[in-house]
Amino acid sequence: MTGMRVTGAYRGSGDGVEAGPLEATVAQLGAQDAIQVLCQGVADVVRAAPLRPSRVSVRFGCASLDVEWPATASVDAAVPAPDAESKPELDTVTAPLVGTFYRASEPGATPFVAPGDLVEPGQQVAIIEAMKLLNPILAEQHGEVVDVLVADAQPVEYGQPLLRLRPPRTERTG
Amino acid sequence: MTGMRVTGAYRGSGDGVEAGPLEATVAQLGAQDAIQVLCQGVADVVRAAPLRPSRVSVRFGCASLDVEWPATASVDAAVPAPDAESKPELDTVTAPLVGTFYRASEPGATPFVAPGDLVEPGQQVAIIEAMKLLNPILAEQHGEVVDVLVADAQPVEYGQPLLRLRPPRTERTG
Amino acid sequence: MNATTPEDRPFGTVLVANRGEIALRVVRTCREMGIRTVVVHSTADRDSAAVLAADEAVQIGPAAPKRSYLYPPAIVEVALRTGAEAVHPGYGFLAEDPDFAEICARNGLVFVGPRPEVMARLGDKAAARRLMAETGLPVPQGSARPLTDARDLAAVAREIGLPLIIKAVAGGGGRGMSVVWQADQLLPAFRATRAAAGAVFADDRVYAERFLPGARHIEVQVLADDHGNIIHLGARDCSVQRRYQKLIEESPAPALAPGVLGRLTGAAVAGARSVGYSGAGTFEFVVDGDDVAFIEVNCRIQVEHPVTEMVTGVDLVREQLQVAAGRPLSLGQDDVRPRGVAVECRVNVEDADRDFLPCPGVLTEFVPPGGPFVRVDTHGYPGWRVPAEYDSLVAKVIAWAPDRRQALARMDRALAEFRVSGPGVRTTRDLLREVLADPDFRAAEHTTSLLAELTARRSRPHRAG
Amino acid sequence: MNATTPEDRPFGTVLVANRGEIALRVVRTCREMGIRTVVVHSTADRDSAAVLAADEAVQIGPAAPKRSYLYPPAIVEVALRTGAEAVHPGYGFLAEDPDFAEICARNGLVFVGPRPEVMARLGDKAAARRLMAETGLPVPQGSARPLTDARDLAAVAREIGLPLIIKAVAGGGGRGMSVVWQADQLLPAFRATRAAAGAVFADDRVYAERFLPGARHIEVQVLADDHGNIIHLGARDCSVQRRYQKLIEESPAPALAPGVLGRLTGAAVAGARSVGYSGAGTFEFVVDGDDVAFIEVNCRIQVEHPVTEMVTGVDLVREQLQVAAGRPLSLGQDDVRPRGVAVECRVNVEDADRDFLPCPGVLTEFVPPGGPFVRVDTHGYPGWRVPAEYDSLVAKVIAWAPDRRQALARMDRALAEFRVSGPGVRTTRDLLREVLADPDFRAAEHTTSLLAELTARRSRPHRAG
Repeated sequence: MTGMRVTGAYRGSGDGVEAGPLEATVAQLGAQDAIQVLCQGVADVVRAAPLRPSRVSVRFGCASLDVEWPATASVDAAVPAPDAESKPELDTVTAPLVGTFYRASEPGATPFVAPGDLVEPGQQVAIIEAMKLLNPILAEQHGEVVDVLVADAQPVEYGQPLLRLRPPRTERTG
Repeated sequence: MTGMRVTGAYRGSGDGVEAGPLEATVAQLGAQDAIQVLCQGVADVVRAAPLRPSRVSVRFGCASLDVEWPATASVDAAVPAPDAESKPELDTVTAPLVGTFYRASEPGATPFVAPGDLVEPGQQVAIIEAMKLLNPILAEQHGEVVDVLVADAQPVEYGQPLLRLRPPRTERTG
Repeated sequence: MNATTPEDRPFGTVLVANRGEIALRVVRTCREMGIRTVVVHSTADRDSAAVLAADEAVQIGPAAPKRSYLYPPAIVEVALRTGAEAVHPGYGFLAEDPDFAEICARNGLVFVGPRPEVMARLGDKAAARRLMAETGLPVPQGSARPLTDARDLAAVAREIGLPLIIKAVAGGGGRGMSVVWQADQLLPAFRATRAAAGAVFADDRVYAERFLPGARHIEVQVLADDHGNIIHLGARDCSVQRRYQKLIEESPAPALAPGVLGRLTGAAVAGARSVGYSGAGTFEFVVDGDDVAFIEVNCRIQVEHPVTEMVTGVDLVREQLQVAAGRPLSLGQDDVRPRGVAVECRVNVEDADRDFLPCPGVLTEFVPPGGPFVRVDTHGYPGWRVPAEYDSLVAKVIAWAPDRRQALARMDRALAEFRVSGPGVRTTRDLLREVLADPDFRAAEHTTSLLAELTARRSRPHRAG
Repeated sequence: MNATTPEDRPFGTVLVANRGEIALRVVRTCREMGIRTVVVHSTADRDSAAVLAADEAVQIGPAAPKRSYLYPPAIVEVALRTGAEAVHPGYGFLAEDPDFAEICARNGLVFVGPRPEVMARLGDKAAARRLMAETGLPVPQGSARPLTDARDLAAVAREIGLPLIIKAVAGGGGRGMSVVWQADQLLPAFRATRAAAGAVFADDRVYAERFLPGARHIEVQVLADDHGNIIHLGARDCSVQRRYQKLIEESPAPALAPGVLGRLTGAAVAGARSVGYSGAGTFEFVVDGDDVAFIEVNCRIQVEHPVTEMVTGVDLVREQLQVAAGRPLSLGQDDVRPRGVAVECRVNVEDADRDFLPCPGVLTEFVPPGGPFVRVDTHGYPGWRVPAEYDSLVAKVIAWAPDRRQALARMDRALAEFRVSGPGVRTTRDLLREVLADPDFRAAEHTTSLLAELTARRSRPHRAG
């Protein structure tokens, strides 16, 4: 298969009888809204995907939407999607404010964290300077630093991913 | 596959065994509304998608809609023609010009044709008056008149269906 | 293409600290002047038209305005980082916040608006009214000062009579007001308004003034620079309001009593001069026949500014930017030669049948009107999701014609061809068309009560036989 | 809402015998005047914006214009059936066909345009030029009569010199013309033009006139009624052309030599008076410094009419309808007070890199520009398929400003925000922006050769190092 496949399945936990808050939400939505949400989902995927998908499938409770595009149309379907699929279990630390990102407390100092480091909740991992104030960025979870996504002294937006952490195995299975 | 296939399946609560508030919502909608919502969903997807999809499938509870387009670029086929599919074997005589449709040569006279009549190529089936000229409308094929779609003395547009003919069996298999 | 050479544009980079149609409006004029634009936005506005149109866009916070559009540190940080020399605040949000203007100044940024101290003086509505009364402007009968307690309220009510209106000192945008028609409603209204004002504006002071139910809302647009030039650009009538929020505005103000226009424009220019106003501003009045009373000054560009632009040919945002850069206005009073009539209708995603309940959603269909003498200011586009977090305005339709009758007919034509739809989305379009068809409105005999009467008629059940 | 009472609208029902943006344009003004509209359309235009906007739409034939938009019996039949009192022909198709106007008259329908005999006289370009020369209008050196044969052509060429242009007597819309630069091209060009004219216009007569490569195309808009009133609404410059078809137009005409504007407008009014013109019409001239020559009259509303509307505030279609109903013009010459500068850009679905090859298709994305002083006349909307059978114009963007420099900057801003795309769809938008950035164009020193030079530069391969 040449094209990319994105499956936006929203299955909840098991495949059988689904319940819980999600289900309740869908129930409230009603058919029209639900389909609308699914359409939006497909549109978002298509917009967000760096490559044009050949097939998108969205499901939410009893509502589902499946779209396929002809294989010929996907002109720029050569490069695989970045990492969305390959590293699905990583946590991301995002910027809680706009400012300048610093990896260390001062120029030349050792960075707060580097790939491979283990961090724990509350541990400082970076600084964002805004309005001449230095705002410490703290980890919220346990994890191993996989990579630092922003170079030192670069401007960051609100919500921009800064670091990726791999949660410890014990937590994942727990 | 050349033609377009539209499947408006309405499966009821057969195999899916989904119940609860969702099912109730769909039930409230009623068949027509549900399909309407799904059609809208498909239309939205087709409109929103940067490329025309080759296949769209929408499902909500027990209602589902599946549309496939042929691989060739026949883009005009997004909307199904009203009766084209339901009575695929009928020929239609359409108005070759804009004007006023008459079923008979003069008021009170016997109509040129009535349902059940057999017509042959070149036989006059109606008149369209335009610019005070009476234009005879001739059948182009053999067939049995199924129905006359326009009332006497009504205005018709170019291309408007006037009569439907059922071709003789021999011709269909031949 | 840069149509303007670097030397003659007022700024190299301007940061737009707003969203929606007004952010796009400011970006448009900046582009035309060769100014680079930076738009700050919340996570809910990632795909907004202003973001798409700007040279640079920076996400500064979540959807909640308090942490994005109302959060000065993030805005100033972005301005400094992107090399912006000036900040245009649009309307609403921080547009009339003297503290924000002050912060900008302290950080070497030009705030596009009047000086902070002028804004502070005019922002206190009771103080502004005292000030204008001193300058000789007519003000409504009322307390002209915050009410201290219930006893004070009773005294004022005796003095000015009923109906009266209780307003938040720090109010604006139609919020924090109650009209009192009966004496036994005085105290509950006083308490409710004070509580609301405290919650919304963090300032629970309220004042009372006479309410004129048969009045019109008339306002005068002024422009002032730092070289002593102050001009007015005529009046706007904004009497078609729902819950004190304007829906239809027009310029010139129709059917004013003889001499009233001159009194209003004269008062506005005198008032602006007395406080050392600079930039674009609006002096609002209530008018009932010959009876004229000053209400407040809006220290910003207004939603309805396009009607003034259409009749005068002046780009008000352009003048704001020129003045902010310390330059003189590009025109004098004699150069203001209004032509014809312009009307603006606000198309909001609201359900007029359910008390104007906002109903945001995806605009699956969005085909704005066009053609002769029609202008549309909208940030909407097909497929865009109107965020639920902000106001419900999605488009302003402005129609111009040589006379009012033609302008209203043109507006109705434009609204009729405006196609907006989406799941759950309803708009004020049909209600606007009802107003356009209303005999009182067409005869320009309507007052600020028009819409209330009209919606009351709409919701009244039809009786058979 | 009917803004106009039945007594004061000029017609109860008008049939619009056209398609695309001009059909929508006419429907818009009709609606504003309270006139019911009937739009006739081909099978290819079933979903057109004009069809959607009209009160009634009737399909009259297949996509091929000969059997729909160019087929008088179907149009007249629909007019009679729907109770239309008048037929507005737009531009192109039957707009300048005296026979059609005659057929309308015989069937009791008002044709919105000059009287058939006036159209017939002005439609013969050679005869029109003789006529105007008699009235004292300057005409270009040339045959002033159809060329009989090759010998005749040679004689004319000796008389007026090279380059010369060979034109179809029945030509128009940029078709049926050849420019001859060298003597040995005379005969081939003569034969080719004659053959093309015979094929396209069913009239193979051609004439020759001097060609001015350094000239500008300037035209004067006139309005005339049946009460002896004839006025002009200033001049338009339409020098930015590709293959003799206009791409950018503006009003007023910039940088005319002193006295030229007066000569042109005077000549147009005198010419219109001499033939008993009525309705809206355009007198076209070539201008090279002080050198002025009359070219032809267009007996219809023109594509570029909005620039005149924007500077004068006059709705030209409205005046057409008033005049067609036998009423006087709504304004006199003294009421025409142009303000500022308006520019129009035609956005066509064409590939400017492939010799303007039309590339119609579905407009999956279609977000027209808006905001201050921008008008868009378009029949496009998201999801609409541009039919391959008709011309490639999808939108006219018009920008107004107090001066030309600001108008060009505003136009560039508007074009930059215009989002049109679809599979296979390309537009002239980027080429238009290149023209706006061209130093000659910005200095108003360009001629009709500008676009040819610009596209030549574009297509020239870049050399490395």
